[in-house]
Amino acid sequence: MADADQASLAALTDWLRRFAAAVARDERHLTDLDAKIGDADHGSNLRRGTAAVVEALDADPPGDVGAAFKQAGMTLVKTVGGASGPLYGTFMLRFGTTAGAVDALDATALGTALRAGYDGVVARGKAEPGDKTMVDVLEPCLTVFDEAVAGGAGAAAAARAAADAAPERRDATAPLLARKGRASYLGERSVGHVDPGSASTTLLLESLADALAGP
Amino acid sequence: MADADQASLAALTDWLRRFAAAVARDERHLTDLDAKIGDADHGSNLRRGTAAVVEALDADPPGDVGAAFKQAGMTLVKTVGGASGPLYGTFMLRFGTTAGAVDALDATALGTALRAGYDGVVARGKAEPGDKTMVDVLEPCLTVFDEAVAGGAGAAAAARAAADAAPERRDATAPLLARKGRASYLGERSVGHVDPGSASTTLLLESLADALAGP
Amino acid sequence: MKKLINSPEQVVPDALRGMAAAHPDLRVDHENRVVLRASGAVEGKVGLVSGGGSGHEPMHGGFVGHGMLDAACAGEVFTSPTPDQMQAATLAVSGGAGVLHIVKNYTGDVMNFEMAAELAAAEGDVEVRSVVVDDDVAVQDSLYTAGRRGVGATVLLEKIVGAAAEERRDLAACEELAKKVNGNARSMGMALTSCVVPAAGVPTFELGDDEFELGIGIHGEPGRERRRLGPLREVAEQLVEPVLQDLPAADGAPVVAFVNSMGGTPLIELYGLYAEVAAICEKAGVSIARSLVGPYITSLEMAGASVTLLRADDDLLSLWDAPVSTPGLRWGM
Amino acid sequence: MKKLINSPEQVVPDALRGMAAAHPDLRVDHENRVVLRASGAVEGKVGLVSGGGSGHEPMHGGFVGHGMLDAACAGEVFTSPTPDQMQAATLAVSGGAGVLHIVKNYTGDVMNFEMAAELAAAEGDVEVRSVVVDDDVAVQDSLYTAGRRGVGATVLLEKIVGAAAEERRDLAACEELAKKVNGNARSMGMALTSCVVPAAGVPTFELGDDEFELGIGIHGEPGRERRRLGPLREVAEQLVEPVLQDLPAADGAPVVAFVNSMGGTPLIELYGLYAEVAAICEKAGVSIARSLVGPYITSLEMAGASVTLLRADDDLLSLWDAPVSTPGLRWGM
Ligand SMILES: Nc1ncnc2c1ncn2[C@@H]1O[C@H](COP(=O)(O)OP(=O)(O)O)[C@@H](O)[C@H]1O
Ligand SMILES: Nc1ncnc2c1ncn2[C@@H]1O[C@H](COP(=O)(O)OP(=O)(O)O)[C@@H](O)[C@H]1O
Ligand SMILES: [Mg+2]
Ligand SMILES: [Mg+2]
Ligand SMILES: [Mg+2]
Ligand SMILES: [Mg+2]
Repeated sequence: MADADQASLAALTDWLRRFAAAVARDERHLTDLDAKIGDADHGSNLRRGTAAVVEALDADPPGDVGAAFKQAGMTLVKTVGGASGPLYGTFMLRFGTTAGAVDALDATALGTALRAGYDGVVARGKAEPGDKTMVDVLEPCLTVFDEAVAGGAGAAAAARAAADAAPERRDATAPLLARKGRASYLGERSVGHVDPGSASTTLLLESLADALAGP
Repeated sequence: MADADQASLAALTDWLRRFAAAVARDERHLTDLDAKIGDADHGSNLRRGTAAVVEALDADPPGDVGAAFKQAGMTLVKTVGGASGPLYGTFMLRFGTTAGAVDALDATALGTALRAGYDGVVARGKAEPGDKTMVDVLEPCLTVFDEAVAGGAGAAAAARAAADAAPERRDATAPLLARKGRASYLGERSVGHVDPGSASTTLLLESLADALAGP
Repeated sequence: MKKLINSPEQVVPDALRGMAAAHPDLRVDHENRVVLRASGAVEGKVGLVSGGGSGHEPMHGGFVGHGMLDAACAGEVFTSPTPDQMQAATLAVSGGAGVLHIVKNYTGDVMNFEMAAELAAAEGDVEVRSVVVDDDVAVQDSLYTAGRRGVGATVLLEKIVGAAAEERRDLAACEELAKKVNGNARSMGMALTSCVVPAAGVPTFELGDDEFELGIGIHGEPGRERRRLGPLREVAEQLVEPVLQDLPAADGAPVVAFVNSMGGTPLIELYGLYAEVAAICEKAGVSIARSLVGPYITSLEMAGASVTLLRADDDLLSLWDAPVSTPGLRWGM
Repeated sequence: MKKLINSPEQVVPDALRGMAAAHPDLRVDHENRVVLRASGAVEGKVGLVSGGGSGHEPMHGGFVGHGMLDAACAGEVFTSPTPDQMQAATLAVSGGAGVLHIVKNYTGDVMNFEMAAELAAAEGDVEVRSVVVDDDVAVQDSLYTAGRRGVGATVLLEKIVGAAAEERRDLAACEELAKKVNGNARSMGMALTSCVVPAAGVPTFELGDDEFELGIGIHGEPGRERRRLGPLREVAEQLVEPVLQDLPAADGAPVVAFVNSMGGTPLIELYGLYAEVAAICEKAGVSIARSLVGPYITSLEMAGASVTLLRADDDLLSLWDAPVSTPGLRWGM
């Protein structure tokens, strides 16, 4: 399905499925991270939501990229709850709205849609880089994506570059003092633990790279 | 103070003090026994009550045996609660009433007072030997006492004989199925544990023997 | 042991201080450890006195007030109060129409209340009757034991007889009614964890991670048997089946269903249990006319629950519905 | 993990089934997981909608009824409900006078309620206002965090604003009043144990035998710091002092004192804590006009407690005293 320069509808819905699979695999780990500095539900929240996304894809296969991600976004908003529900939901909704009723995105369009999703997360959650949230992974990795595209990379290569940058940014949240979300209540005690949302966002970017790399 | 044939008021109040000391020493053990087949309070119940008995002796030294044991009995009734409060309280009250306003008891009178106390326990609690209660120690040991007196023993020797018989009777409650008190609710599961009241009654008889044996 | 206490000895007096401070409608006789209505004895009304070991809160002190008890005697944790406390309570609530002692069937409680009644009879001023509550179906061979324990039915009985006394039914009627409630109620309890008696400082028993105790009382004691813990609907059946089997049949008369937390089981689980209980009753053709869900007769912080069913008639139901105003149970006023 | 549940996924729907079965005055929209008054929207009355993660029972579902909430949305355990649930609740309770959303200040709750308000605005039919509760003084540097958490004040606010809505105060007045209650209330909480989130299956944190967490919220999360556990009177000071320090002064105005169990702490300990709190307040010259003692805003089976003080005036007190009839809070009717 995958083509180095394009992200097809099939590849992009495969992204959603792979993300769901990765979350299901790492559910306990995500929840354990959240137990340390939050309320021990990030894994189960996202698993419930991404499973519902896959269910919706199966029940009602979307005809274009915009429809696929609006469906996924609404599903996440309606099934996840907590902080990550509106954030991931808004990401997907904005991604879908920006992508529009197309059946593929080239690298530039994909970058624009991702950036729109990111802007939605920031508009909704008002976090800045350094606040110890998923923004700490999304922001720099999308910059890596954009730079790769500017350097001539196709969608798959740019996504891989972004995904490769993610684990380091995720781990870099550990020394930070949380200033957003539940972890901020812990003050100094939030230091030394990886932010759970950074971990799930890393899965999101890795799933995208894997989906675009093809089977 | 002790005379082989007589139990003086001083020796008998010393009995009460020694019993209090023995209960304080073994409080945890009595409570642990009660945790197994009851509600984990026999040690603290009796310690609270016997400490109050000693306090009353100090605050208001009784002038005769009857007064001493009526005071002790009322104090136990008012401070112990639970099953053991009315039982030990009744034992002491009947003992005091039967002893009367005297300043010493000879072996026979002591035996009669003890027997009256025992009858009070049975009247109040309606337990029979074999029900796995303090009656399983009191009944046979008072018989040993009476037999010793019939055989010519003085108060001290008879008390010692009764005390020596107690541990075996206490331990013999272990294989029994409880039919009275909280332990009876456990049915078969009461088997294999020593009855806590039998253990405290053993302390009662040992304290009597020690008090009459003198310092 | 981790508890919010000053010391094991102060647990009961501290709690009584707190009750007195929090509830202006109550008065606490600290010397005798008796919780009373601040308004005093009610002339011409039967006085209702209950009591028992502490650690079962809100029972009994939290059930003192209009439409329920007149006084509650607080013993040490899980230890029956003493006759002098009960006698003080009896005299304090006597309004000339006699006093009913509500006694849960435990050897200690029964003996102490007996001695209190003897004291009252000796003084001769107050007519005292007693009713002994023994609704626990876990104790099967009750002929050969101290008999069935008094558990959940106590709460229902105190509410219903409290309403009857409030409408000035006489001592004999209140006693009769109390026996009727007791005779028509059955309970069964279970524990997921032990509790820690403050003076003991360690759990009364230990349970494996997949076990529960079936057939417990309310004193943190182990139950009749240890079972493997299954899903809630299985636990619900293990509680309700023996209750239904032993419940007096009364063609089609509805029940009051009382699902009680032993203390540590949170409301979210308790409502789940109530859903299962309601489903089992429906299947068995038993209609639930009234319900009560919450921690009302507890064993300190023990996790677990009990189910009580009371076969009710119109009189019991209208007494149940009558206004009550206590810290633990309140409606209609 | 030992819980009375069928499965982690069924905890919330099972509890909602139980609530529906136990409380004929309530109606449960199972699809949207919304608890509603059975009597429906009240014409001309401001509708009060709250909600949040489950596991805090009786809050919020147990506070639906006359004189308090019109609807409560139940999320998964400790997880904010979703905008569609809130939107369904908003539409269901709208009686033409607008709807007030009562939101506890957690990122998730705030964002989800924001999206719900956006949905309502888009539909254009119902005027929605929101008040965000943030009374937790444990979060000190709140400028650099998600802000103070909403804890105990939520219960007091829902009662007081519920009474105001019941007497037909308008949306602006209800919003104003809600802000006033929030502005005048401060809380501090502590935990002796963690709780176990059903889906996680293990305790969220572990505490030593002589430690407690000071400055916790209501989601089983660790607190601001770990301290050595002393006697109750020390714990009480650690809770009350920061509350008093931050409480708006109002020369001589009394307070409503709310001593809350996190779930696992039994009433006998809670009354002991109340006694200490009352003593500290008296010493500080703060007079307590009303009090509430019990498990009202909980964290599953967590052992621990919180103290909330609300500086009150005559209006707040008379609204507090007004009749309320919900499963969790009831008086005057
Ligand atoms: N304001 C915010 N902006 C961006 N991300 C946030 C914000 N608040 C929280 N998050 C992310 O959400 C994650 C927690 O999600 P989750 O546990 O599902 O929700 P909750 O915190 O409500 O329990 C955090 O690890 C963090 O990455
Ligand atoms: N009916 C009875 N007759 C004689 N002794 C009894 C009876 N019931 C209980 N006991 C004794 O009382 C002891 C328990 O005392 P205690 O633990 O202080 O009271 P409770 O059982 O009320 O907690 C038992 O071990 C038993 O020896
Ligand atoms: Mg979380
Ligand atoms: Mg005992
Ligand atoms: Mg006891
Ligand atoms: Mg959460």
